[in-house]
This record gives sequence, C-alpha cells and structure tokens, in this order.
Amino acid sequence: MPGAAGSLGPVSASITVGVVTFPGSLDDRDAARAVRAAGVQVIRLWHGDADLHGVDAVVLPGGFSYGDYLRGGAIARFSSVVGEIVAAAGAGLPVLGICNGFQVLCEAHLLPGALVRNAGLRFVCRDQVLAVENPSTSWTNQYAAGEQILIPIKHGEGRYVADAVVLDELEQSGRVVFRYVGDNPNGALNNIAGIANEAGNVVGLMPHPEHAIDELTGPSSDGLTMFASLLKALVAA
Amino acid sequence: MTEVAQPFAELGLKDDEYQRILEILGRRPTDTELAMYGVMWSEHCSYKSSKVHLRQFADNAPSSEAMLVGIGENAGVVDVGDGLAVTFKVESHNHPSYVEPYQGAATGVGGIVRDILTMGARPIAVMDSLRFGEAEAPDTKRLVQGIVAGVGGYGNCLGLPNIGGEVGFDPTYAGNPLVNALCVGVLPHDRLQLAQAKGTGNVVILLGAKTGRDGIGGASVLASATFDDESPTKRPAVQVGDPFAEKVLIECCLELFDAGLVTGIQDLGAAGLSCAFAETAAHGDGGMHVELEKVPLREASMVPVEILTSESQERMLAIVEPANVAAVLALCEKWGALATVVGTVTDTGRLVITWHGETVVDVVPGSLADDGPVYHRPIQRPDLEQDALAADSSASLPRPSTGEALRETVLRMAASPELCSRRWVTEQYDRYVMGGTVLAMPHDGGVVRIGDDTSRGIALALDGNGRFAKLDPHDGAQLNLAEAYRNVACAGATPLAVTDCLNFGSPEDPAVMWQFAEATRGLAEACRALGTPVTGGNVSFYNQTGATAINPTPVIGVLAVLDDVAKRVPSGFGREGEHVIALGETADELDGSAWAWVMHGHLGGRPPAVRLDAERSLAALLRRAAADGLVASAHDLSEGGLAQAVVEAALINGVGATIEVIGDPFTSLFSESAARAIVTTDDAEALLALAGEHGVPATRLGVTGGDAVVVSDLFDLGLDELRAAFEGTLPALFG
Amino acid sequence: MPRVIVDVMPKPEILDPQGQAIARALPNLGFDNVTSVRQGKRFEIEVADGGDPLEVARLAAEAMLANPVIEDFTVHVAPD
Amino acid sequence: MPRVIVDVMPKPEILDPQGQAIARALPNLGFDNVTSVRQGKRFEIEVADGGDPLEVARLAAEAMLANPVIEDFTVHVAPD
Ligand SMILES: Nc1ncnc2c1ncn2[C@@H]1O[C@H](COP(=O)(O)OP(=O)(O)O)[C@@H](O)[C@H]1O
Ligand SMILES: [Mg+2]
Repeated sequence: MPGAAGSLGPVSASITVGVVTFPGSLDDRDAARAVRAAGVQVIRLWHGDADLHGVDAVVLPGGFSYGDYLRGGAIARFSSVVGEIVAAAGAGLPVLGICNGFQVLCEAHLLPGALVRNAGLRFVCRDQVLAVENPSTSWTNQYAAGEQILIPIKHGEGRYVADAVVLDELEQSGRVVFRYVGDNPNGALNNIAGIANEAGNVVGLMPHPEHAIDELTGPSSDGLTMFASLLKALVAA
Repeated sequence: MTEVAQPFAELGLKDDEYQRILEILGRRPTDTELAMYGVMWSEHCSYKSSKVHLRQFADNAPSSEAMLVGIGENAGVVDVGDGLAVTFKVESHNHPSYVEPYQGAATGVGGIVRDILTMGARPIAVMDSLRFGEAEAPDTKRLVQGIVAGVGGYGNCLGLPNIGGEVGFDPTYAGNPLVNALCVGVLPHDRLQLAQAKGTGNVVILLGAKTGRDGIGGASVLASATFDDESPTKRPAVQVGDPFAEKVLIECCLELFDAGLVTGIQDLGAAGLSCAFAETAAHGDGGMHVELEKVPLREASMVPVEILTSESQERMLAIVEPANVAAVLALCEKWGALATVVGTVTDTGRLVITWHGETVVDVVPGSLADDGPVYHRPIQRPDLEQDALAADSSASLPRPSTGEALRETVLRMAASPELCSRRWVTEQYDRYVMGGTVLAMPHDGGVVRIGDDTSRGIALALDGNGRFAKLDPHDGAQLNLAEAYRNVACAGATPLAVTDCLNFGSPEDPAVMWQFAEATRGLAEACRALGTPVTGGNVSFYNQTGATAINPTPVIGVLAVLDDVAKRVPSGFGREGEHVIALGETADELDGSAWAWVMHGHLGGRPPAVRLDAERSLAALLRRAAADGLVASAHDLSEGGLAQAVVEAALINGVGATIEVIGDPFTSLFSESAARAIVTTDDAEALLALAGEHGVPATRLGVTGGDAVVVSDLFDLGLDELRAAFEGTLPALFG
Repeated sequence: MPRVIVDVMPKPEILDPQGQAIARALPNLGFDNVTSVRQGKRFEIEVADGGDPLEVARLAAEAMLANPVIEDFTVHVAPD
Repeated sequence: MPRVIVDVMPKPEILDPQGQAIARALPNLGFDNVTSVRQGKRFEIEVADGGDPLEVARLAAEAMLANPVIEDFTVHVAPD
C-alpha cells in the first residue's frame, strides 16, 4: 500500500530503518529499495557496527553471509551488529529477517527452530502463494487475516523445522505468520514460511517481500505492504 | 646437443615452438620460463589456430558509434547512453565441467564474472548455454545435475540474477558437454579500467584468494588437446570455487575503482599469474619485477613453476601508485580480502621474476603475451560426408496429415527433451536478486534495468543451434545470430552488439577447421549485415571424444537496449481476446528441424534460408510496435516452429488460443523458416498497417482465450494436457 | 600440532533428506543390503599447543560447528 | 545390525572454502589458537547382515559417497 505509506509522509520523515550488510549479503540493496518505496528512510548498517545508529527498526536481508557454507546464518550470528540487534529486539525493536536474515534470527535464538536443506535437495526460485496467518505483527498489520499474497522464494536451505513442543507453542500462540499455500516448496513443517517472536516485533520469513514491490520487477506488489505495516507500527508507537 | 633435452613436449609445445623460444631468448629457457611459454602459447591462451579467422570480426566490423572498447580487451564495452556503458562476454568451461561437473560449471561462471569486473563494471546478470549428450544416456543425469547445480550454486551465492540461456541434448556432446557462461556488467564511462601495468615505480598487488595447486596447467592441458582418460596424470588438480570470496572481491574492487585507487587491473584466469604478469606488463610500460616468494600460498611447498601456472580462482592483479598502496590495503582489510604487494612496474622492458633473490624468469613480456605462434591450419571441406549429409533431405520422411496425427506430433514434440520446459533447470537459478530483472526465463530474452534511477535497460539472448551448423557451418552460424537477434527484438529492444563462444572439435582436423572457417566467415558477414559488431568472445577447440567431434556449436549472444523497460514485451499471451498475428514468411523448411530430429532422429539436408534483411525489418517492426505499446506479447519462431511457439506462449500465463493455419497445416505448424515471430495485439488493423510500412508480411492467425490451443478444423489440445507433457519431462529424467 | 575431530550428525528425529536420497539410490547401484544412510559433517581441527585441544573443539562445536536444535556432535583426538 | 562409518574429506591439495570460512570466523569467538579447519562429510551406514559391511561401505563410497576427483575417504566400523 504505497499510497497509505505515502500519506504518512510528514511523520515518517523522522523514522529510519537499518538495513544490515554482512560480507556475502546479496539482497541488501533490494531491501533498502523496498523500505524507501514504503516511504521510510534507510540507514545502512555494517556487520562490524557495534551501534545501531538510532534506527527505529532493522531488516536483516537475504544472501549468503560469510558464504554460509556451514549453515545459513551460523557465522553471521556472531557479528557485532547482530549482538546489538539481539539486545535491542529484546527491548521491542522491530526486526525483520528475510531468507538469510531469518536463518540468522534462528541461529541467534531470537526465533525458535532452524532452517535446513530443502527436502528436494535443490535451490528453488519461484513465485509462491503465501497465506498471512497473523496480521497483528509489526510487519503484517496492513494485511487482512488469511489474505493470500504472491511473493518470490529463492533458497536452498529454507525448510523450517522445530521440535513438536515448539511447533505446538507456535501454532497455539498464533506465531506462525506466513504459510505456504499449494505446493510446499521445501518440506517446511506445517508449511511454515515465516514466524514471529512472542512480542510480535521480530518476524522471520524465507520468501522475499523486497522482490515483490512492483509488477515490473516482481510477480506482484504484495511485499510492499510488509514495509508499509512497519511504518504504521512505528507511527502508531 | 650436449645439454639434456628440455621437456617441452610434456608442456604441450611443438618442436618449432621450442626453437622459437630459443631464438627469442638467445639461450635455453629456464624450467620456469619454459612452463610459462607452454601455457601462454597453448591454444586456449594464444588462440594460435583461430587468430587468423577471428580477425574478420574486427576487420569487417560494421561501424558502430556505440562501441567504446572492441575485441582484444577482457570484454567489449558498449555505450548505452546517460554516460553509462555495458560490457558483456560469453566464455566456455567445457573440459573442466566434464571432469568435475559442479566445480567446472561453478568456476566457469566465476571466471567470466571476473572478466566483466576487470573492465571496471559491476556485474548485473549471467546467462548460461548448456549442451549434453542424449537426455536418456547413462552419464547425462550426472552431468546435468552437477553442471546445473554448479551454475546455480556459484551465481546464486554471488548475487547475480540468471536471466536466460539454453539447454540442448545431442549424442555428439555425450563425452563432451558444453558449458558456456555469459556475464554482463554496467559501468559509468569514467570508471573504465584497462589491463595495463603503466607508471614505472607503481606497485603490483595481488588481491583475493591464496594460490594453491589448483588446475596447474589446466588451460593448456585440458582445453588444448584431445582429452583422453588414459592419462590421469595429465589431469590437473580440480579448481574449487569460493563464490563468497568472489563476491567480496567484486565489492572490494568496485570500491577501489570508484575511489580511483588503481591504475590497472587484470583478472586471473587461464594460465594464472603467468598470464596476468605478462599481459599487464606487455600492454603497459613493458617492464615488471615480481618477487614471487611474496605470493601467499595455500601449500608452502609450492615451487615457482606451480605458483606461476596455478589457476586458483577468485584472484585479481592490481597496479597501484605507491601513494595509494596504504589506502588499497586498508580497503581490502575492510572487506576481509587478502592483498599483497608482489612487485613493481619497471622501464626495463623485461618481465623479471625472482624467487628468494634468484632470477627464475627474465623475458620480454610481449614474447609471452603477443608473439605466440600463429597457425594457418589446413582447411578441407569433407566433401563426401558433407555432400551426403546435404543430399539426405527430410523431404522423404513421413509427415502427419490428419488432425489426430498433427495433435499427437505437437504433444510429443512439446514433451521431448529437445523442446520441453526448462523450468527444472531455471528454478535452480535466482532471477530476482538485484531487483532489476524485468524479463527472464521463460521469456525469449532476458531484460534487466541497468540502475535504480533510470528506466533504461538491456536485453540479452543466447542461442546456438549445433544442428544447423552441422548441415552448413556458414549458414548455421548466421541462423544462430539471427535467432538471438530476433529474441531480443521480440522483447522490444534495439540490438547493439554480439559476443560469441565458438565450440568446435580439434583444429588439427582439416574438416573441423573448415567448419570453423565457414562459421566465422558467416558470422562476420551477418554481423555486418545486421549492424551488430562482435565485441568479444571465446574459442573452445578439442571438443571431441576420440575421432568424433561435437556438432560445430557457435553460441551467439546479442546485447540490445531499451530506453524504457516498462515497454518490454513478454513472450506469453496476456489476456483473452488478443489478436494473434504471424509475422514473416513460412516456406517448406524442415531439414535440421526439431520435428525431423524428435520424430525421426533425422539430421540432413539444407538448413533454412538465412534472411538477414527480413530479420532487420522484423526487428525494426517489433521495436516500433513495442515503443508504441501496440503489442501485448511477442514470441520468436524457432525450434519446433509455429506449433511450439503457440504452445509456449499459451502456457506462460495459462491463456489458450484458437488459430487457423494457412496453406499446408504440417508446414505451417512445424517449418523452421527464419525471420518469423508471433505477436498478440488489441489493435490488429494498426499492427497490420505498421507491418506493411516495414515490409513485413503479416497474417491474422486467430485470437487468444480459453483453456486450450485450438487449431481450427484440425485439433484441440487442452492446456492441462499440454502443461503436463511440457513440464513433466526434465523432472522425470533428472529428479 | 594436535589434531581433533568433530563429528556432527543430524538428530535422529530430524529428517535427513540427503541420507535418504543416497539410501534410495544405492540399490540401483547393486547395494541392496544397505538398510539406512545418515549424512553428517566431519571437521578436522588443528589447535596450537597450549590449552586442551578437546576442550577447545567442544566449545567451538557448541558455539558454531553444530546447531543443537537439529544436530548432535562428538569430539575425539585424531588417530594418526 | 552392523553400522559402518564413511569419512569423506577434501583432498589436501584441494581448496576447502567451507573449512576456511570457519577458520576465519573462530578467532572472533575467542578461539585464536585454532590454526586450521577442514570440513568434510560423515556417513553412518547400516548394512543388513551377510556380506562384509566394511567392503560394502568401501564400494558405496567409491561409487557414490565420495567424489574421487576432489575427495578422499576412509571407512571403519562404528564404535558402539
Ligand atoms: N541453461 C539455462 N539457463 C538459464 N535459462 C535458460 C537455460 N536454458 C533455457 N533457459 C530459458 O528457458 C527459456 C526457454 O529456452 P529456449 O526454448 O531455448 O528459448 P528460445 O527457444 O526462445 O531460445 C528461455 O527463456 C531461456 O532463456
Ligand atoms: Mg533461443
């Protein structure tokens, strides 16, 4: 909803979102572009930063941080900037982890569970229908409950797994934020595409909303709503 | 001869080549020098068999104000306006990919990306053209799985969108798959870099990975002789790619360029440091002193010959003014990229390499880089074979006539490995990263916007039909260029320049050299006729198993520009009720066609007539129609003819069509006459008129809509049945 | 210099598609008596003298080499 | 049922980007005395009784578990 975002222009002028770059981050420029498209200023954060430069929210972008040869996010998790983010997230800072960012959030234990090799053992790039299961997080408040959106996925390690207790807890507390509709592209348990922490300020998902901000370069503009939601949450706060 | 003979033959040098080295030096070369001449004068590095033929590309090049840097540099550079330029090139990594499919393909992508980076450009997209043996053959699955995963694994981890390519199957590639990778990059004019070591006293800095025993002698050994498994000792250690290291190298080098910190830069590819030192020195002030012991090694026990011929990946060589060295090292530190001072630029006119103080190399760099041997290889058209092939036309093959038989044929062809959906391959490639992809698979051409703050974009297509080239190398090469040219025109773009990867058998076989001479002659002529110069490319010889060579396979990439990417034209039918219009003329041309091959396993006769004037008019029409917003979709007619084009266009968005065929149904549906496309439009009258103005024959075929492809009075094919046939094949074959 | 091995295997309850794919493929190669395959990771670590190498390896495994949510690990000194 | 282990490691002369990435990262976690890391694969194979399990494992490794152009492997019976 670029319109809605735009109409909040004056207020949003003072709001900034940090987009993190690790060596090996790939969709960081794209995430920054998407945040700006929602009418919000961007501050680029470097993996070595021990300070979040006062940003009002953080996006951990897609890519292969440090190569991710071991496990997605396993090394990025130890960077200075992630240390800062973990602390700030505990105090309510909105954080969105996209793809590799989601992996980092799980490795850093800001979100439960893990993302493992796709069941099909191959990298998958396709346009995926998702259902928005929880429209009340900082990153989804502009979606309707159950709304179906079309967002690209592109990953080789996106299969969400967690033990039965955690899964149950996620489902009971409505913390499954996005679910794959139709073919499950990676074998994720319960078709989980994205989840939130208890407070709902930290959200991680495998699909790439930053690649669905206009029909010219993406399959839809459905992803823009995620960044418009953030703006709404920040302005309301 | 009192002294012991030197092992020049083992290094791939011929007697006369060794004699030339003795003359050049006026003495026996040191072992290290001999090894350097061996790799630098190898077919792969010196182009000794192809040089005399490739000249035509420059000599007969059409004048083009767009061309900023032509053949000779790491890649050609083309002006696209707004002070921006584009550089692109396609390169082969065939032999390494047969030895180790995943790493061979991966490092093939890594290598071409460094070529583009070396020009000062940010790489913005890749494409790949792949050829395998028969899809059902025992070893094909291993190669397909490994090579596709390798292309994807490296490109995805590098953050470069893959925007198109091709996959082909033919028995002649069974022992010799083709992996051709293309990369395109963008640069502001003033960031153009050259591979020169200029400025006496300037410092030579090695960037990136440590040097190991990877692919020692790889270029000369693997790509410059017929590969036989009997000599495993000849096999160099396989190069393993580290895409993360390359990603860091890209960001690091671009910051170095933007800060104006380097005066020259060269990527390390075939022949490794030997090539980088020799070429930068030869094209600079002519002198360089290298202290080889300073090169960071993965294995301490490596000796000078190994260090100089290692093909370890993810390395670049930078020439830096002394005042800037500290800044360069600091920037590399920031990115965690290794950077080491290894030498200085001198005015001695000689490349001197020392090893712990001892001189191991002292040569004129040009003698390595530019004075390699040049061969006029014997050329002989294999008359018997070629005449027999030409005589064996497809006319005698039984043709389907009834609606039922035609329906069956369309279905079987759509499901054949030859023509079926490439989704199984292309879904393994990230086409979204960088956020500028406007068209990609399965559309005819890939289109990317070249910056966030511009509406300008480029279109690229890559095509290389080896069967047409087998029937007639001259016309076949021209038809490949025509198809790539047509594919970008269908996207609504203006073709500007050409890159080519010429995959052939052994140049020591006069029949193969005939194919090569014919193909290059045809390509040069066609580039002139279409006004699109060759800006760079690559030659891959010795693609043969034993005595049998692959089909001659000139893979052609065409670069085009769009002023406004929003005007790009997709290949799929858009909505119900669009008029379907056929552009171009259809003759009875089925020799070498997909129909002959898929339905009858037949290859013979004459390829379709080349119609370069018609291609030009068609492209002009498509461009104009796109600019005027007159066409909703455009799809070129190539392999499989009209039938396959309609099937593909219908399946992209699941919008069917009802068409009627004019004249003989079989010919209309399956002929592969050149210079044709189908377009859909809301305003048929306007389009027909515009076609008239451009002198392009245009015929109404029908309208889009429904959930079937209906050919009036002949047959219906439901989209579900078609999709199942079209999509099912590769997954069933390759898992 | 002491070399230590860290073996990391997927937890029994975690699906191991790589191991399963191999187990499915082996019979086609004539290995019909292989009943199960599980694939994990093996790390060879060299530790400078001083400090207990096994202890170093275990800490490194806990911190980074293994993800306790999905993997178990064991460490042992390399047999030379 | 006999369990056999197949350890697969990159050949010494072959680049190991995975191990390198870990070796570069560990010092930041305070493991500054780790001097080198190499990463390979570990397979746990169960072989139905009858036939020599070690022999089966070795053949399976040659045929499919290890890539002879870039990897070496060893087999041994699982310690239980
Ligand atoms: N190896 C590949 N890599 C990337 N894209 C590919 C590859 N092979 C085929 N494609 C894409 O799949 C689509 C269909 O391929 P093809 O039938 O060769 O197209 P065309 O017939 O228009 O040349 C095209 O968009 C092409 O770019
Ligand atoms: Mg094509």
